[in-house]
Amino acid sequence: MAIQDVETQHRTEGRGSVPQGRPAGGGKAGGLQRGRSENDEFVARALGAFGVGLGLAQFLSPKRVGRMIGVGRAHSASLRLMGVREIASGISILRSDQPTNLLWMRVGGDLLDLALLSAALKSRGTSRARVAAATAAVAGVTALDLLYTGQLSSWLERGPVRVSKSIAVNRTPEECYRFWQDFEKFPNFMKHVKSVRRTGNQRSHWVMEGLGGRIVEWDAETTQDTPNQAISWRTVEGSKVHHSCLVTFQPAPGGRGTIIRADLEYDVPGGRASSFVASLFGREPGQEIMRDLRRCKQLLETGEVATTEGQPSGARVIGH
Amino acid sequence: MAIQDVETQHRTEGRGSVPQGRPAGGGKAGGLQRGRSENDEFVARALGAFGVGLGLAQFLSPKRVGRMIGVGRAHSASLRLMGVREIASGISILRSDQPTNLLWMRVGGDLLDLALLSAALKSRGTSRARVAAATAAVAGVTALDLLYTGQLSSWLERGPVRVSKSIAVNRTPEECYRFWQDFEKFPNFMKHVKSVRRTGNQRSHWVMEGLGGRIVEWDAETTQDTPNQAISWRTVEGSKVHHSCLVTFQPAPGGRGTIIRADLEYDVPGGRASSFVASLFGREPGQEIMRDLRRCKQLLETGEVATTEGQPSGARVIGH
Amino acid sequence: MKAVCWRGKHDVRVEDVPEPKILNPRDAIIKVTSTAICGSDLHLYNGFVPGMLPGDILGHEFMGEVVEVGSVVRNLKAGDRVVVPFPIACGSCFSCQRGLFSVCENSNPNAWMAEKLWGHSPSGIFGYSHLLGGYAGGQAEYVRVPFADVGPIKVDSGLSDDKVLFLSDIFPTAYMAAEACNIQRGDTIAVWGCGPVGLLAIKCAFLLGAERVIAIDHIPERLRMAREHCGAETINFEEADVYDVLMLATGGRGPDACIDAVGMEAHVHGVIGRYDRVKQAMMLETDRPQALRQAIRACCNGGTVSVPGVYGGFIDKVPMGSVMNRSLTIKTGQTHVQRYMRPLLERIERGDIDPSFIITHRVALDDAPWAYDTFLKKQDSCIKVVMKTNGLASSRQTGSEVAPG
Amino acid sequence: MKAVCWRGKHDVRVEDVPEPKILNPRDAIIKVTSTAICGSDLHLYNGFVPGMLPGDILGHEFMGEVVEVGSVVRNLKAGDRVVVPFPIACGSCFSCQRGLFSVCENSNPNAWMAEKLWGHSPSGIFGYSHLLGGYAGGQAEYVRVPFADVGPIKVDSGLSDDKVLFLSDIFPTAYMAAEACNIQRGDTIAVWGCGPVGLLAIKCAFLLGAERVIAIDHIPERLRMAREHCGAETINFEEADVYDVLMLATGGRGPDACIDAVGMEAHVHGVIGRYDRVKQAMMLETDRPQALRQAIRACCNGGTVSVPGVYGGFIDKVPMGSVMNRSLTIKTGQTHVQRYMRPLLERIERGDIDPSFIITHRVALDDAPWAYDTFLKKQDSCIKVVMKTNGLASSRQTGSEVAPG
Repeated sequence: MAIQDVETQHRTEGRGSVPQGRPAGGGKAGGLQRGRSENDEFVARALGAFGVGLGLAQFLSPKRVGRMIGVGRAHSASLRLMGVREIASGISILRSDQPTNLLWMRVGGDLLDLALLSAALKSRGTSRARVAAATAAVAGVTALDLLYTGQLSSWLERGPVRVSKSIAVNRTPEECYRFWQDFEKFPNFMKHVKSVRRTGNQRSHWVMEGLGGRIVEWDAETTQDTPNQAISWRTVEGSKVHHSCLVTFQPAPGGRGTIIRADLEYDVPGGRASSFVASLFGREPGQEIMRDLRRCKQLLETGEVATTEGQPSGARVIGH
Repeated sequence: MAIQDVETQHRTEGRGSVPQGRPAGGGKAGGLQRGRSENDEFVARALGAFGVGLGLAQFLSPKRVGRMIGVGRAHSASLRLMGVREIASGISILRSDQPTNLLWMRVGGDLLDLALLSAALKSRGTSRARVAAATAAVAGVTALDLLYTGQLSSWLERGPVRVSKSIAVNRTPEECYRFWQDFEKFPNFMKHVKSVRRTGNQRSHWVMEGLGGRIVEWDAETTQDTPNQAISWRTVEGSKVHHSCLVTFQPAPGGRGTIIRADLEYDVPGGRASSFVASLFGREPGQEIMRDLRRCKQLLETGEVATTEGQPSGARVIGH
Repeated sequence: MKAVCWRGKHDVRVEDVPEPKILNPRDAIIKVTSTAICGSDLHLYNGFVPGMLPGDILGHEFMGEVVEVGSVVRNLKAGDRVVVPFPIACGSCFSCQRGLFSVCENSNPNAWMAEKLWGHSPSGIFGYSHLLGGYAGGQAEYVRVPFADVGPIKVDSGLSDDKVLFLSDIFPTAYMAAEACNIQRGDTIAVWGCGPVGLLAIKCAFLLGAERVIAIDHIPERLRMAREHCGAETINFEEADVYDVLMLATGGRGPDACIDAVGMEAHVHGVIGRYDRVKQAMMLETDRPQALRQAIRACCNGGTVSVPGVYGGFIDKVPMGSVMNRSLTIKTGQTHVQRYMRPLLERIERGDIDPSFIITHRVALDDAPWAYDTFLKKQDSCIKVVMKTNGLASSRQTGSEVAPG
Repeated sequence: MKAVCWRGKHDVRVEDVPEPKILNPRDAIIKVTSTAICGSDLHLYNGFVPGMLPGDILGHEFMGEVVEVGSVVRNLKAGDRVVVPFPIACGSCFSCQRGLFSVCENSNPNAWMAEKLWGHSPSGIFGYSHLLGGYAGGQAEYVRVPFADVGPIKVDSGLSDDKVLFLSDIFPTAYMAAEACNIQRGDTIAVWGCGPVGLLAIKCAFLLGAERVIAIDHIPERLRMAREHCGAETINFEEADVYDVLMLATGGRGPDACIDAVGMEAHVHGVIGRYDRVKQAMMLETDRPQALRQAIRACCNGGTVSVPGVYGGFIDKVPMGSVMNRSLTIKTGQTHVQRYMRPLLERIERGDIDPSFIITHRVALDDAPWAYDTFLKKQDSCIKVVMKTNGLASSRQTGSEVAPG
């Protein structure tokens, strides 16, 4: 997509529908017209089964589940209670002809969302509880999303994933553009990118740490470099991973700096459902991009990345 | 109580505990130290019994109850459901050793309060529904009081009732005093007072319409008349009814007019519990005084009493 | 005379009732020429507002000609053409003197009821339940207007009814909602709901200097009108995640202010819609506040959530943690119409704005039952219905196509 | 060094932890001299705040001496005596430049968590859960202060720690809460909660011109302090109906503005207290908002409800109908402390106010577990605990009798 299109879309259509996500290949996002019910049905039954399983586990072995999600032993009774509810609602969802309805009622029933969250909140922690507690918290807050949006369906789409994120930065488009021109400094704010090396005029070599510490490498080529407006690149043919990224710099209204927007399109091995799972474990790409953009903003606005790594704390164990 | 005391209390103790209610006989209100639990217990059991009765009526004859409280026939099913709940909670309250707790939980259970109110809200009305709907609304909003205060106990006290109400009026103390000096015009804003006639220097003869149109008459004597500050009177010895009333006029801070305050002390035949019942039917004295004060404010500020009496409406019947 | 009477949920009828009389010295009687159905009338129609009685005459957006005045009314005389503000206000109490006309302390004869429910009583309102005075409303051939020396504004005969009618309610309502946003240069304003108030709020936000306005609804023709006649960008909440789209559009800052022009009967699909409907039906919660929840969550840190949408009772799952930790301000209120009538009339006279663009239907008073039903169901592309007391045959005439905004 | 660590609900311990190091160029290391326990620390102690981990160092009200600064910090040098504001703010983002320091866009490294819960992230806060950055707090011998070139304010050695310590949080918090009330001549302000913030809010309301302040609590010694040291009238909510008394005192108008200095753990007897506790325990509602409900209901038509009390999640049965129909404004936020430190320091220097009157206990850092427990249970007439890092033996010393206000 040429920057002229971006301009067109932002300026001319700016007074139209808010662009929902700019597919890198151009054209209108077609996903909005998809049938919703089939996906919902699938998700419903899957969550129904999950609910039964989780409920059984909670009911039969509340202490272990408690340890697993980091809420300690004190909550056994309430976990057991929640287990009964999970089983009951899980079974109704599985048996029902219209599980979606029941799913909504269950999810909306005040319970799953706030319960998970609160459980994590009240966590006394365990010796190995840090990740577990975080996981539970994320699961909780992901469920919280439902409280606001009621949308699950998009997780089940097929095809390449498109993610668009933007951040407002209190700097001029020129300053932002200059920051992004320097590929080799991307690791300063892209958490999982270990290094980027220019290997030619339009080429760069990337090394990233994937889930579980696995190292992924690829080559990318710059596909656009319009000073102060846009930069884009994509993986070259034959790479093990496939993605493309367009970064644009648009003045925010009222002299409030620049809106930096990243449009990423990528293939996920395992399809989108796996990115739902990833999101539960905190590695959902949209979230990752947002965190990278935020670090970029911190560097541009404050000259440093906010951190607490290296600060003191008491021992991270319970009953110390 | 002399006006000097009022001044003392308002001015000197003004920076102290907010006066809770000024007993006409002077001295501190002792009621605040009363034991709460006994009264609560009594109210609890009384309401428990009431609940059982109401529940039975709702369950056995939802349509009649529906007509009675003005919610029409459409709500029979939900009334029957509410009936079951009423019976259940009524019985638990009656059988329990500590009915107060159950009462609180029952009342607080989201149900009675909003249910009654909502029922009235959704009323389609009936041909005789006006008063009934108002009654239901009052019952509902009286229950709503609980939502805010959690206090039932004061209804069960014995002895003369003291009521204090005040209203801020956008007029000077002088104007307000002059308005109240003219006893014979009291019927202009005291809804149930039919006439007041001066019968001597400090004496007046009052005619009031009581509940059900019963005419009550008495003589009163002026006990205080301090220009621009206070007026008080009380029924003379040997009257059929007994009460005294002190009206004071205090400048509101910031040049915002005058706070007119009425302190009424009266005997209720049947004790205070009957005033709880009266309040359910919209004739609770505190409420009546407040409405009278509001009409007084309207006359002072706007020269007329806001009304809709005499305006057109469609027929007050359902299914017309 | 003819009057639109409430008979019960989803039941309004045009009935023959007595003509109104002067009851107080500051009253006037108005012969109604135009009278609109307001979005908040649908809350009555749906039975969500307490204190309605069968036979109540509806209507709080109306204008007409003075036919009689009370003994002390000096500013009006028979023959004057006036628009009447929906809140009834005395002009002399502390609230009125501070310009807070919709919380006039003297105009609600049933103040004690409102006080029980809300702690204090607002002003009386025409045709809006006995909680708010039980005043007979203006969807009738004649109406009694209390405090006629304070409220009604005289209008020049050169302006059509359609242009000035909405000074009675929704234009000032939209304006006050936008004003509450304290709009600064460069601000982005999001508006939930593209009904008449929402559409006018978009216009007002631009009048007050907004850089961008983003409008949210799910009815395609309303979204189209928001885009084409009001200049907003739009989000269809059935097709996209409102929060995500707003964040993308604002670089994660969120709208500087959010306007909830939906209120207590938010229309929501999915989990939370059912949650609120179930609770509402079970009488555990009285209002469905989903637009408000979304507006709070999306609003920029330190921003304002302005609520012209009507709420009546209690709402659940309010994200107060979000409000508190992010320094939000919530501003709301029934509109203090009297405060805005003159300056907004001047804006109409100057041609800054012509609020009549929202009218989709002009019908006879006799068509009220059909009009309520059509408006409720958003059928026939219905956005705003104006009823005429004469000059229009009862023929369910739909209005001209939308005038260019 | 010694530090007060959170281990779990009702479990804090003084532990030996490594000393903090400079991690970023704009950091400074402060040797803490005085550090207080804040009412909001009790929310952590009670396990109501999400995102705590065992071992977290608590404390966000502290002051001390600079011992080291990062490479770009020019305004401070070793030996300077400073008070540190509790919100961590960069000074250069859009929010900071508008003076909204507590919603700084850059200081929370865990912004994504807060964003999930609240829609957007506020600033980082010392010692206040990983949701707000997970920064090690100041109940320790040393503390790392990020953005030291923006937040800390230097204070003259002539002023005792006790006099200036509360510039870090509760004095500006009380002041901002009173400022939000937009106090006019003749106004009556009601304050729910006579803890440290409530007591200071009474003082600030008078400083800003309130005619009367009415304070509401149930702990006799706090009510006494509100009367005797702050000049408020008082209501004990266990002995009287708060609404009725307020109406009687104000001629039915209600307070012109209400301050909820209680927040999410309102202590209520009776029906609603149980209602909220049960729902909170069942995880159906996260916060108990009874003070807020009362404040909304009592507040004058057109008035402001100012909320310095902390809320974290969702609240139920919010009387939105009362807020909407009566034109109330709700203002809230974590305090933008940086905005208030200098003018309030000047007020202290001029002698307008001495916030140290609220201190009831001065103890050694080692006494933290006892102090938290005592503060929570309001035992020993405890209102405010200040912990000293040296010069005080660990002897659970209670402070001097309250100084004349």
